[in-house]
Amino acid sequence: MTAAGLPATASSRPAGWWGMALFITTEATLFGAIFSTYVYLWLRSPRWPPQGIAPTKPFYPLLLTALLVATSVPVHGAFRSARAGAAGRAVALLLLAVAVQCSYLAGQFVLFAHDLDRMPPDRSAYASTYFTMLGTHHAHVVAGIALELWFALRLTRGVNRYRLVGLHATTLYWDFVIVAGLILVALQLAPR
Amino acid sequence: MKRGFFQPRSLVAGLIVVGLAGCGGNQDALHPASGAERSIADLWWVMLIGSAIGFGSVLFLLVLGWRRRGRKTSPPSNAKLETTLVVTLGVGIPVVVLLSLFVYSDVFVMRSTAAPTPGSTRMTIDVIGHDWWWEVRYPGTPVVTANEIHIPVGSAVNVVGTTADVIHSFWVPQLNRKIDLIPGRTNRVLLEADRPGRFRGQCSEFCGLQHAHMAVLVIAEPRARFRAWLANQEKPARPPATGEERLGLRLFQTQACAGCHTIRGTTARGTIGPDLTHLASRGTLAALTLPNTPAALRSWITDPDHAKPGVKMPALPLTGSQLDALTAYLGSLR
Amino acid sequence: MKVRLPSTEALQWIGLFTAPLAWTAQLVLGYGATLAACGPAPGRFGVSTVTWEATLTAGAAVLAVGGEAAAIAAYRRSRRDGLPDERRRFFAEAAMLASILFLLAILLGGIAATSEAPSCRQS
Amino acid sequence: MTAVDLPVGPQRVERLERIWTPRPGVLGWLTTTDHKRIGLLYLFATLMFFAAGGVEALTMRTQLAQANEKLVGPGTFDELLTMHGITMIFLFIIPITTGAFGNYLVPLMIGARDMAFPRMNALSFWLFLASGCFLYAGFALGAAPNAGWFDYVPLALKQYDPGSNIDFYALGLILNGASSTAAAINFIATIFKLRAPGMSLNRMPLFCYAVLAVAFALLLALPALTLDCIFLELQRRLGFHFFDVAGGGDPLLWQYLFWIFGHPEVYIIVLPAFGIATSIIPTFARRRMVAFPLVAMAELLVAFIGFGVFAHHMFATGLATITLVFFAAASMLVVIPSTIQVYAWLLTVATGAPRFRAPLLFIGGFVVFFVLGGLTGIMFTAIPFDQALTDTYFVVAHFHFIIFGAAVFPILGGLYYWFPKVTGRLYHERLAIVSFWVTFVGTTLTFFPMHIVGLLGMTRRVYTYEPGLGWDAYNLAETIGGFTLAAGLLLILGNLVWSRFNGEPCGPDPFHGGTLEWTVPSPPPHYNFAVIPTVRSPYPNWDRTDAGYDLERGGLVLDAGHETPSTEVRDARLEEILSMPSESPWPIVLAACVVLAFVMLLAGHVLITAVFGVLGALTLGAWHLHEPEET
Repeated sequence: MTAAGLPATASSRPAGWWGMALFITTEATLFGAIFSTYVYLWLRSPRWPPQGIAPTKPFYPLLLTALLVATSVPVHGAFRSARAGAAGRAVALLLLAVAVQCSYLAGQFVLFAHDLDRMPPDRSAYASTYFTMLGTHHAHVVAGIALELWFALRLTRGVNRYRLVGLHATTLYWDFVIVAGLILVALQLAPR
Repeated sequence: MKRGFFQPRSLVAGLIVVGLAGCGGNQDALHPASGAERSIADLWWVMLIGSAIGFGSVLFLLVLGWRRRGRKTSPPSNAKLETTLVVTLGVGIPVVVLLSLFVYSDVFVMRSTAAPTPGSTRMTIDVIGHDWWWEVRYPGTPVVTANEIHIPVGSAVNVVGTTADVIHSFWVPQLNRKIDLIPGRTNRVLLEADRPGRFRGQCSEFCGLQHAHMAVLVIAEPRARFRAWLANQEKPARPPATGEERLGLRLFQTQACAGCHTIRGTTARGTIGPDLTHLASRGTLAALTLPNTPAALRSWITDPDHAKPGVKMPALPLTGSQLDALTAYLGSLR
Repeated sequence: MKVRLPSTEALQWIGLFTAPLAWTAQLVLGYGATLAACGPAPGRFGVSTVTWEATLTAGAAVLAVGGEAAAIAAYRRSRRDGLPDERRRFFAEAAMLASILFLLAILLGGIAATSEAPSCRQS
Repeated sequence: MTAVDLPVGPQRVERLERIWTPRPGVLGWLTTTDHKRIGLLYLFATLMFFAAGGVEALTMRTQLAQANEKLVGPGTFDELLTMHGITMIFLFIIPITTGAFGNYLVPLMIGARDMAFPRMNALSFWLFLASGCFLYAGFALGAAPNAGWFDYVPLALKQYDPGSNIDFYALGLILNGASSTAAAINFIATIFKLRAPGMSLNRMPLFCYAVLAVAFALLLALPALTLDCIFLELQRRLGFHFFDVAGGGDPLLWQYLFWIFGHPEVYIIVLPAFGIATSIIPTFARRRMVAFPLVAMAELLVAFIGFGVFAHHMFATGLATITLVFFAAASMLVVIPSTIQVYAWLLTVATGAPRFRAPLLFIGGFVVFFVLGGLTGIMFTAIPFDQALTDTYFVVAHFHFIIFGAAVFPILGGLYYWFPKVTGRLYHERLAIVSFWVTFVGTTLTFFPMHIVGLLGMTRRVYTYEPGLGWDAYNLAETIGGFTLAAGLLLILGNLVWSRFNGEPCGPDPFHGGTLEWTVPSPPPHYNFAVIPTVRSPYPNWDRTDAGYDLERGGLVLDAGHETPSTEVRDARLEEILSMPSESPWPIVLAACVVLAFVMLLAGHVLITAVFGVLGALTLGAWHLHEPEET
C-alpha cells in the first residue's frame, strides 16, 4: 500500500505504543494507591512495623532488585535487534532476560515464604499491606515474563510490524515494572 | 430570643420555598435553637440569595436565546468580545463570589460550629452509637441512658462521639452540624441550646437495616430541672414494690434480658442493649420508634421485629402473665 | 550571558502542564505533611507543618507563575496562520487562563493551610 | 440537503463495501469489531439496565410515598438503593456515554474507520455486559449488594454483612472497572492516533475533548476503586487487616480510596454530557461555539481538578480543619471550569440564530438542572453547611439534579439528535417536544422537593419515616414526580421505536451539523468514510460549504484492505496506514473466561478460578495469533 503524500519514514509513536503507555498510566496509579495506603497506615500507626515484627533485612531484597534492574539491558537489546531485523538475536536476548527474571522471582518467592512465616498477613495491617504490595508486584513480573516469552515465541517466525510494536510496548512495560520495583524495595526497607 | 444578624428569611421564604421555614417538624435545620445552628442557617439564606442571583443570570440568557429563535442566520460574531464576556461571567465574577464565600463560611462560620476542644466546656456527654440506638453517658456520674439526651439550656455541652460497631452519624439539626462516629476515632460536637425544647435528631450515616429507626431526642431544660433529672438518674433503680413487679424483676434476671441490659441496683449487667435503670423516665422505646406506653412496651417485648425488623433484640417466649409482670416492673423504673 | 528560551513548542507544553502539576504536588505533599503532623507519632520525620506548607506553597506558586510566563511567551511567538502555530495559540490561550486559576488555588489553599497548620484541631 | 455525492468511482466503493461488510446474522454481532455495532450493543444493554434501575427507583419512591409504608422491608430496600446507585452509575451512565455515544461517534467525528483497538473494544463491551449480569445475579440469588453504593466499612465487613452480597459488589465492580479501563485506553489511543489528516488537537470536536477527559479520568480514578475492592475482598475472605482498628487498619482508608475514585467519577458522569451539549448547541444555534479554546480547556480542567476535591465527601468525619480548608479551596476551584462552560453555552445560543427543536430543548433543561445542581454543589464547599446537610435528602436532590438533570438530559437530547444519523430516519418532532416537557416537569417534581425535606432533616437511605415531621407532602409529590418522569421516558422510547420504522427518511445531514459525522450517509456505511477527509477547521462540514473546502481532496480511499490512516498526535500529520483487525471470536470468549473465573472466585473455588484464568491466557494467545498484517 502506497498512499500518495505518505511520508517515507513513518511514525512518531504508534497506537500500540500509546496503548501500552496508557495501560501503564493506570497501572502506575494502582501502584501509587497501594504505596499510598502503606504510607497512610504507617502515618496512622504509633509503630511501623508494629510491636513484635522486626524490620525486613535489606541484603536479599536489594540484591534481587539489582538483578531485576539488570534485566532491562537484554530486554531493550532484544527490541533493538528485532528492529534491525535480527530476529534470532532478539529471541536469544529475550530468553536470557527471562532466565534472569525467573531466578529473581524464585528468590522473591523464597523471601515471601520466609516473611509469611515471620509475620502472617492476617495478624496486622502492616503485614497485610506488605504482602499485598509485594504480591501485586510479583504478579506484574509474571505478566512481564509471559509477554517476553510470547514475543520470543512469535519472533522465531520472523519480525513484522505487529510483533515489533508489541515488543516495543513490552520494553516499556518492563521499564515500568523495574521502576515500581525500585519504589517497592525502598518502601519495604524504609521503616526501621 | 436572640435573632441572627442576617435574617432575610421573610424576603425569600414565601417566594422560593413555599412554607419551608414554617412547616412543623422538630428536625428542621432552618429552625435553629443554638448560636451555631443559627450561623449555619444564616449561611444557607445568604447562599440561597446568591444562588438565586446566579440562576437569574442564567435564566436571563436562556430567555434571550428564546427571544432570538426567529432569527434566520446568526449575525457575524466578535470573538474578542465573546471571550471577554465568558471570562468575565465565567471566571471573574465567580472567583470573587467564591473567595467571599470561602472567607465567610470556611473561616468565620466554621469558628462557631467548630468542635470544642477537650475541657473547654463545663459539661461533657459521651454518645456511643450502636446498631441501632444511642448510648448516652454523663462522665463523672453513674448515669447511663439511651436515645434521650438531657442538657441544660444556655450551657455549652461537649458531645464526645464514638461507636460500638459500624459508622453512625450524630445529627440534631436544630442545634448544630453532624459528626460521624467512626471506629477508632473520637469526634466532638458542641450542643448549646439557647431555648428549652425537644430537638429530634437521627443517624445520618447509613448503618444497616434499621438506619431509619435510629433517632435521638435532645431535651434542653432550664438548669434546675436538668439538675433534678440528673439527680434522679444517678440513683440506682427503684426496687420493685408489688408482687407483680418482683416477679417482673425475677423474670428480667432469669430470662435473656439481663444478658444484654443493665439495671443498676440489680444483678442485670448486660452491655449489649440500652441501660434500663430509668426506662420509665424516657418518652420512647427503641430509639424513638415506639412511644413508651405499657401497650407498646408489651408488644415490643413480644415481637421486637415487628416494629423494627432486623433488630438485635430477640423475641421472648413469655406467657401473658409473665409479660404483665415484666412490663409492670419495667414501667416502674422511673 | 544570554539565556536561551526553550522552543515555542516546548514553551506551549510547559505552559500547559506546569501550573496544574505544581498544584497537584502541593495538594498531595501538603496533605501528606498534615497527615504526618496530626498522626499518632508527630514529628517522626522531623516535619514542621508550617515550614512544609509554606515552602510547598511558595514553590508551587513560583512554578505556576513560570507556567503562566511560558504560556504568554508561547502565545506571543505563535503568530503565523496554519499549523502548528494555530494549535500553539489555542493551547497557550487556554494555559494563560488555567495557570492563573491554579495559582489562585495554590495561594488560597496555601494561605488557609498555613494559618491553620500549627494546630491539628478538628472542626 | 441532498445526499453527499461519493467522489470515488462505484467500483472502489463496491470494493470497500466488500472489504468491510460484516458477517451476517447473530454470529456477526457476537464477533463484531465494528465500533458502530459495538456502540449499538452498548446502547441496548445500557437501556436495559436503565430500565432496571428505574424500576428500582420507582419501587423505592412508592415505599417512601407515605410515612410508615410497608411495600418492601428494610432488607429489600437496602438492596434496592444500593443496586439503583450501582446500576445507574456503573451500568447505565458511564457505559452509555462512553460505550454507546463515544463508540458510535468518536470515529465518525474524527474521520476514522474504527477505534484504535477494535477487538479490545469488543472485549470492553462483553466484559461490561458480564459485570452487569454478575451484579444482577446477586439480586436474583437474593444476595445483591446492600451497603449503599459507597459501601462503607465496617458495615461492609464480614462481621456486619456475612452473606455474599458485598462479594458481588466488590468482584462485580472490579470486573466493571476492567471493562472501563480497556475502553478508556482505546478512546485515548483512538483520539490521539486516528484523527483524520489535518485535524490538529485544536480542530478536534469538543465532544472528543469531553471523551478524552473522561477516558483520562477513568484511567486515573478506577485503580483506587479496584484496589479498595481488592482490599475489601482480602479482608473478608482471608482475614487481612486494612479497615479494622484492632488490626492496625483504619475505616477511613476505605473512604479515602473510594472518594479518590468517587469524586472524579462524578465528573466522569457529567463530562460526556458536556460533550453532547457542545455538539448540539452550535448546530441548533447555527454558529460556532463561543470561546472554543476555553471550553476545550474547561472540559479537561474539570476532569483534572476533580481529583483534588475528594475529601469534601468526608467533611463530617472529623478530619483536621487544615485538611478541610485545603479541600474546600480546591472544591471551589472546580466550579470555575463549569461556569466557563455554562456561560459559553448560553452565549452561543443567545448570540446565534437558535432553533428550539427537541435536542436543544433537552440541552436547555440540562443547563437549568446543571446550574441548580451546581449551585447546591457550591453550597457544599461551605464546610459548615456541608457538615450540616451531608447525608440528607438535600444531597440526594443535589446529585440527582446533576446526575439525572445534567447527565441524563443531554443523553436524551443526544438520542434524538443522532437518531437520524444512526437510523436514517427523523424522529417525530412534536411528540419529542411533548416528551421533553413531561420529562422536565417530572424531573423537577421528583427532585426539587428533596431539597426541602433535606433541610427539614430527612436523612438519606431511610426505608421509612415517621409522620409529623413535615416530610409527608413533599415525599408524595416526589413519588408522583417519579412516575411522571417515567412516563416522559416511555414517551421518548415510544417516539424512537415508532420513528425507527415510520420516521421520515432524513438524508445525511438533517440538522446541518458542523462535525464530520454529518458528512457521511445515514446510517453510515460500514467503512464510515469512502474517502478519508482532510480537515481544516473545527467545523469541517460547515467550512466545506462555507469556504468551498473539499473534504475529500486528500484522496485517501484505502481500498486495499481493512485500513485506516494513522496520524501524529498534535497536528495530525499523516504518518502511516494501519491494517485493522476484522471480526474475531476471541473477545467474547475471553470475556466469558474472565467472568467464569470471577464466578468461581465468588463461590470460593480457587482451583477452578485458576483453570479459567489459564483458559483466558490461552484465549489471549489465540487472539494475537491472528495478526492483521498477515491478512
